[in-house]
Amino acid sequence: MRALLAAAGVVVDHPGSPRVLDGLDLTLIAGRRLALLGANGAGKSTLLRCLSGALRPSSGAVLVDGEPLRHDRRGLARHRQTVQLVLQDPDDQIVASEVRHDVAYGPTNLGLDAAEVATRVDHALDALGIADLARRPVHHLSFGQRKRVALAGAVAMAPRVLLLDEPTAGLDPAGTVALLETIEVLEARGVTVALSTHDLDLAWRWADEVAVLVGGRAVVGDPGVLLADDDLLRQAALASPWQARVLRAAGAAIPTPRPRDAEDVVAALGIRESAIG
Amino acid sequence: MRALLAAAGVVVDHPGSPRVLDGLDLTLIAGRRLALLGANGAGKSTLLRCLSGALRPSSGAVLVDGEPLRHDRRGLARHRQTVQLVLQDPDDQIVASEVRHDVAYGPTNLGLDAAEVATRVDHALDALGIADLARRPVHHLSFGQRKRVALAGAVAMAPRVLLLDEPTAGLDPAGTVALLETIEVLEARGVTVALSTHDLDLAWRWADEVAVLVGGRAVVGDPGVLLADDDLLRQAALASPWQARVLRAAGAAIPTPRPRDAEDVVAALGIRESAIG
Amino acid sequence: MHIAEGFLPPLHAAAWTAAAVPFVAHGVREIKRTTATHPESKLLLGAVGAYSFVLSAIKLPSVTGSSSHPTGTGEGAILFRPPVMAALGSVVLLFQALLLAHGGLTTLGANIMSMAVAGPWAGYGVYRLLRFAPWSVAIFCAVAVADLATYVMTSTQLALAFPDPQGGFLASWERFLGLFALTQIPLAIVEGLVGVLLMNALRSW
Amino acid sequence: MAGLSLDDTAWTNRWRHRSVAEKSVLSLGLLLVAVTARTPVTGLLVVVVATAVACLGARIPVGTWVRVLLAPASFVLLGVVGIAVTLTPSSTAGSSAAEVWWTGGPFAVTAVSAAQAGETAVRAIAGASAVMLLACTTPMPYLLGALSRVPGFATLAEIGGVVYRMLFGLLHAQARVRESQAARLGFRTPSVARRSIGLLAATTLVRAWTGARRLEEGLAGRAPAGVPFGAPATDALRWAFVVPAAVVVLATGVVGWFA
Repeated sequence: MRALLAAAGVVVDHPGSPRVLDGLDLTLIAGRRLALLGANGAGKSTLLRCLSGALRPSSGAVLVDGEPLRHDRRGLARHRQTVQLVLQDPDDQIVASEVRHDVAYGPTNLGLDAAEVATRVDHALDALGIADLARRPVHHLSFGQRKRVALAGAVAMAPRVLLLDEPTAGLDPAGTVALLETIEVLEARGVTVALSTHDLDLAWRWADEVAVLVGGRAVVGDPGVLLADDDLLRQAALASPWQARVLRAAGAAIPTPRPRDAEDVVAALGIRESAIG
Repeated sequence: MRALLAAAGVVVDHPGSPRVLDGLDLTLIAGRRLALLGANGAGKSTLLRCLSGALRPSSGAVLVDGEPLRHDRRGLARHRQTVQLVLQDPDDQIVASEVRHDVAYGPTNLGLDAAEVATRVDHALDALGIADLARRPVHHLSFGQRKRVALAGAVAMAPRVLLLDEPTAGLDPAGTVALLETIEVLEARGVTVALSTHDLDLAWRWADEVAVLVGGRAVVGDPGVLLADDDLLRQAALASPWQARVLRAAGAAIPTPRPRDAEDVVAALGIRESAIG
Repeated sequence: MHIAEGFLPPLHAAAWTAAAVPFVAHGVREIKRTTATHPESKLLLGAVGAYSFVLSAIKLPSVTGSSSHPTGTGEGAILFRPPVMAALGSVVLLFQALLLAHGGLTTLGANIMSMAVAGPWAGYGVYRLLRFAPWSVAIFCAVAVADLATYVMTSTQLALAFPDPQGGFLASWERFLGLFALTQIPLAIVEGLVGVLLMNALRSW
Repeated sequence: MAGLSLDDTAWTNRWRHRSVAEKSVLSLGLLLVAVTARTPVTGLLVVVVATAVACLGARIPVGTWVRVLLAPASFVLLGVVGIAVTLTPSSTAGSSAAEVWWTGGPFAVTAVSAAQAGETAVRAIAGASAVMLLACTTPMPYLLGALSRVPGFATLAEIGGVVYRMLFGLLHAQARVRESQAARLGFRTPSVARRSIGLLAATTLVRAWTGARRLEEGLAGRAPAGVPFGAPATDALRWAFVVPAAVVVLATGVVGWFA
């Protein structure tokens, strides 16, 4: 249980409006999947921007390996080789007009030599399964393809932590499946992944741990517990995922490990085919 | 069963790429909810733009009350008062900087007098539940609020058909619920609503009829049938909704009417609390 | 550099406003002609105006460490031709005066003359003159010259308004030019380099 | 979305819905007084009147108003240095030493140049406060709406409306792109930063362009291409406001000019 990245008492104020984050604590453990949940405007993106170093909290600290992040040139430069954030809209992140040039942007800025940059780009494109797009102009790509290019650009920075803001928003079911496979590839390479999402079903199936944002703070815990906690979800303006709803409707408790797909749910209900009339 | 709006053999070609729509037939019946399903790039938005008159098909026709739409100034002007399309990104559709002024844009250009325009605007804002935003500048609003403004702009045209392109994309669960309530209000006023979506769960719960886009054509039918048809869904790069998956896993048939929420599913499984160990 | 509200004596302000009118009117006529045949170009022109405003909010990393903003006049003139820039530029300058408190209404005419007329025409002229030179060289020179021309114009306006009690207009002009040259020559070079990168990037989109 | 504080004030103050003409009488009248003033007293009087009207009439918070004025004021003070500092008068010119306040090499500050600088500073700050009165109380679309009713300005005003509509989205997008460039160390060295700025400027232009194209398609379903986008209407002009406003302006002028 190694605390890789943490927020400690993070406060974000915008003058004249209510506090977005109000003393938020959160810890990312190496190798553990964290899903960040919350309604629109609950502060998910703000938190991710704080963790990535893009936004400096009004007070509180971001810790990397237990050390507070210093928001000076050196501190941020080091932080960005540890943590990379992938935004919801890939167009906010793609700066070059050709795929491989965009993916090479970060490594080039690191001052790596051309051969090393090329290797990083190839590895990143491979991990995302888009090696065939390398020489394509970005504006000819579909939304899903552009999302992968943005992700490749972050992966090419070789971070230890990848933060994904609403990575499945706008993707079709096949795109979501492909994204989850990509995350597994990255995890196998030692990257720790955290994501924010509206999709409670995704959080239930994917996460080891969920953080529900309510009133500027995070309630952190096991998905099987928190996502069945109606009081918490009502406060957060969320709803429980279908797995929890079905078990509840049948009056069944949520077993451990929690049932993730339809087969598991049916098994948890203790139904055999013969039992049905 | 009145055919309100239809696509007859609609073909859309972009030179140099495969046909987006390839002889597509589809009929919207007055008062029936249609959900348009398909993977990214399957042609959902293209079809909606054809139906709204914004895009002229390479061949085939769009029929309104059985009459083919003529793409001249007069024909389009009439069509706009029958069919309105709301795009996925509200910023592609909002032209004025103040909410009430934007909603008034369409009615004003219909040549209505100022009093009639004001009435239309008030009604539309009411239907969307955003009367309190009337005098707010658009750039102060959240994404969900801007979505409602775009929708109000379409509603103010008093169309008989509303086409919604991915209306729940980017909305949180509460936003989705509010949208569905709004749709009911509009239906009660006699508007026929069709929407495109990636969200199979939404299609299963909401639609009277689904159209699955595969290979540039539409397979149209009952949600309970089509969304449990694995062959079709595989071809369309979609997956069945959880309700169908749970029933399948339990070896149960899908009853008519299909079970929409967790309680219905549990009832369809024939479980009583006592049955669980 | 925008001349602030009220900075110029009233007669100067009025004279520069009068001088700007024909240029802006020319631009407006050009725009009206375009929008009459292509109504959708209103949106495109609006987008370009918004872009110019936003561009002037980009902080340019300068050689000296202090930051400054690109004028964008050269790039605009190459892309959209000077008359259109005169009209669009005056809209953008009005926006800057009222949304950023940058520039002013009485000095709008003077600022239009330097930023929406002198800069674009000088840059466009250089670009046309160098059309047989390598493309990047032409862009660099056009953007840098546009930038410098803007500042020469501003210096002239200030020197005319505030002649040196001893040396008169010329002494004052030299002084204002010298004052700006310190910061503006390096900045013009930076903007020229960025301009080449921008136009190259645009060509590849 | 990204905001501009002046713009936010314009949308939220108590005078937002007042007729643009009403507020123009006051603001532009004071501006006229400010720039034609012959003594600094007039200028100071304009600042006081504009401040009183903004804070007491339009109920703009004093802190906001001071911040609004601070930007142009600091700009002006920096600018007048170039006027105050002049060439050292040669002894043959016959200036007495008393008129030279400070010398440094070829440069000097003389009584004449300092007076000119002071006069300019007061005029500029007074002018700025008069214009900010309009800028703080009137959202840009309302101003453009008024402008569109002036013959010859309709097209420019309409394009201005589109500029305004697209401005905030573009500012937001640009801030986001810059942030993600920084995340990939795009501003590590000056040469890297220059390249990043070039790319940023290019992507922003592409965004503006595609935004315009998409808006064109989106609006096609709402009205025929080319119809005017229209302008928001403000309240009708009220003489109950215009007359006192004119009186305040005239009084400021009269007191300033003849006092």
